[in-house]
Amino acid sequence: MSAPAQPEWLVQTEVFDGPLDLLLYLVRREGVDLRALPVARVADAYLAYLDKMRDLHLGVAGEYLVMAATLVWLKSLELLPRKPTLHEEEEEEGEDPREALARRLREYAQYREAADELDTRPRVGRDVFVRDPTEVEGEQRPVEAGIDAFGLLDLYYELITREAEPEPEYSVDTRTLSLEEACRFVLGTLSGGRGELSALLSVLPTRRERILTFVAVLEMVRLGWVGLEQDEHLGPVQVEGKVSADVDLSRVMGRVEAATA
Amino acid sequence: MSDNILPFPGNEPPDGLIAALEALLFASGAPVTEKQLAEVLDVELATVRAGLSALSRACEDRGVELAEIAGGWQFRTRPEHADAILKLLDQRPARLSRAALEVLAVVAYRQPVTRSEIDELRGVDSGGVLRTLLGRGLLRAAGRKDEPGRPLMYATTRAFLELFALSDLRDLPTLREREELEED
Amino acid sequence: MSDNILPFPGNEPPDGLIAALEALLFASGAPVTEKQLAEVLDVELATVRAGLSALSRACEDRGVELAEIAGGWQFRTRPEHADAILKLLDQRPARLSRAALEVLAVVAYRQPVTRSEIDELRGVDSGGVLRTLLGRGLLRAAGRKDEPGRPLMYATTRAFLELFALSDLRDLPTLREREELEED
Repeated sequence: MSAPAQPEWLVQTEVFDGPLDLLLYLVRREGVDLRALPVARVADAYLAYLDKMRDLHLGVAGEYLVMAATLVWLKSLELLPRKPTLHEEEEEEGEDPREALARRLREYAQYREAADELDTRPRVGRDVFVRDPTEVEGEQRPVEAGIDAFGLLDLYYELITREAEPEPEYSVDTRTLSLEEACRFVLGTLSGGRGELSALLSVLPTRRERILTFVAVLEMVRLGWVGLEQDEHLGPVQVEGKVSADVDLSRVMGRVEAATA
Repeated sequence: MSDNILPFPGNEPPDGLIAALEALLFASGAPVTEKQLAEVLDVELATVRAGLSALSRACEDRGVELAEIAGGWQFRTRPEHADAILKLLDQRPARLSRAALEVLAVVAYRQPVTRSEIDELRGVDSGGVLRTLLGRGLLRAAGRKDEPGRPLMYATTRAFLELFALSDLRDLPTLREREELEED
Repeated sequence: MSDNILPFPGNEPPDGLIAALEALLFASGAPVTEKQLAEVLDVELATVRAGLSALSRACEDRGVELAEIAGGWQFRTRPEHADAILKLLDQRPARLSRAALEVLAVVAYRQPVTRSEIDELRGVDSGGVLRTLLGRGLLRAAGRKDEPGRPLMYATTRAFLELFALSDLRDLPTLREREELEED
C-alpha cells in the first residue's frame, strides 16, 4: 500500500491520549449525552475508528483493544432482550456495566476539564514571570532538600550506574548550559584532541543538555571548529577539536540570533 | 492590637513600610508569608496586611502585580507583557503536554493518589508523564498506601502551586461544581 | 525623530510603555540595555529613554530604584532596606548542595554504610559533606563495620525522614518503582 498523504483525521489520531480520550472525542462528535450513553452507537464509531487506523497500518496500542473488546461486550448486552427480572438482578449484582462505563467517561471528562482549567491559569514561564530567589549562604539556617524522595533515588541511580570512567576535566554548570557554554564544554573536553561523540554527550545529565550539545557540535562543524568522522555505517562518531576552548564564541551566538530572528 | 482593626488613621500605612515590603518581596523572588514579613520588620501582622493591601493597590498601573501564592505574597509580571519578556529572555513559553496537565489535575484533586489510580482514571499508562512531573518537582512521592503491595502515593508540591498561581489547593474549583455545570 | 527630543507632548510617555519597561526589567534580573528594550518593544530609542526616565521618577518613593549598571538598566532594592532583606533571606531555608544530596542518597539506600563506601560510589572525597550532614542531624553514626580498621558506619535520622516528608524508610521509592515509571 502506498503511503497516503496524511488525511486530516489521521493527524487527529496521533493526539489521542488513550482509549477514554478517543471515546470522549467520539461521544462529543456524535453529540450524544454522557448521562445516557447509547453504547451501541458509540461502540460502532469506536470500532470504525480503530479499523481506519489498522487500514493505515498504524499500531494500535493494547489499551485501545481492551476498550474495543469491552465495547463489543456492552453492545451485545444492549442488543439482548431484557428479561423483566433483570432489573432486580442488577441491583443485587451492582452497577450496570454500561452505566459503569458512562460513569467512568464522565469522571474522565471532569478531569479533562480540570486539566483545561489548569491550562488557562496564568502560568509562570508562559504568562507571568518571577524573579529567581536570592540565594545566600548561612551555616545556621534550616535546610530544605529542594527535591523529594524520588529525586534522591534519581541521584542514587545516577551514582550506581555511572561507569567507572574518569571525570571530565571540564566541569559544566548544567543548570544554565547555553549553546555558547556547550561549545566551550566540547572544545574544552577535546582540548585539541579527539573524542567519541556519544562519550561526550553521555556525561551530560539531561536530555535537553545532550541535545543542546549535539546542536553545538553541528554548529561548530559548520564553523570549521571541529571535524566529524565515522568509519562505518552506524559506527561510533569521532569528534576532532580544531580550535582551543578560548576561541571567540561570539560567532556562535551571532549565528543563533540570526537563525531565530 | 486586634488583627481586624487597621492600625493607621485614615487606613493608610506609612510610605516607609510599603517601600520596605516592596524591597523585601522584590529581593526574595519566592513568595514570602505575612508572618515572615512581620517578623523581619518587627511590626504587627495587621500592619503588614494593611501595607500589602496598599502596595497591591499601588501596583494597579504597574508592570508587576502582587499575587497571593502558596500561602505567601510574590511579585509577578502582568500577563500582557509575556510576549515582550519571552522575546527579551530569548525563551519559548514553557509548555506542558495535555497528558501532563491531566495527570496534574488528577493528582491535585485526588491526592495522595497511587499510580494505578491515575492510570485507571485516565484509561492509559501514565508512568512516563508521572516521571517527568516528578523530575520537574511539580509532584512528589508522598508515602505508601496501606494496601497489598504498598504502592507509592503521589501529591502536588509547592512548586505546583507557584507554577499555576494558586495560593492554596483549596483555590482550585471543586470538581462537584463542574458536575453541576454539566447537568445544566 | 532625533533621539534627543522627547517624543511625547508634555514629556509623558504612555503608562503602557512604562509598565512594559517595568515588567521587562523585573523579569530580566540582569541589566538590560536601552537598545534591547527598544528592539523588544519595537519602539524608538528616544521613547525607551523617556519611558525609563518616567519609570525612574515613579520609583522615587518605592522600595526599589532603577540603576544604570554596565551599560544597562536594572532594578535594585534601596540601600536602607538591606538589613531587613538580609534578615529575611537568612530566615529562609538554605538549599542543600548537590554533593550533600548525593551523600544523603547513598546513605539512604545503602545504610549502614562506611565513608569509604560513599567515597567510592561518588568518586570523590565526602568527608566535609559528611561532617556537615552529621552536624545538621540528618545523618548519624551507626556502629562500626566488622573489617580491618573497624570503620564507622552511617545511617539516616528522624530529621532526614522529616526533610523528605517520609514516615518510614520503607517509604523510600525503590529502583524497581523507578524503572516502572520509565515505561511509557
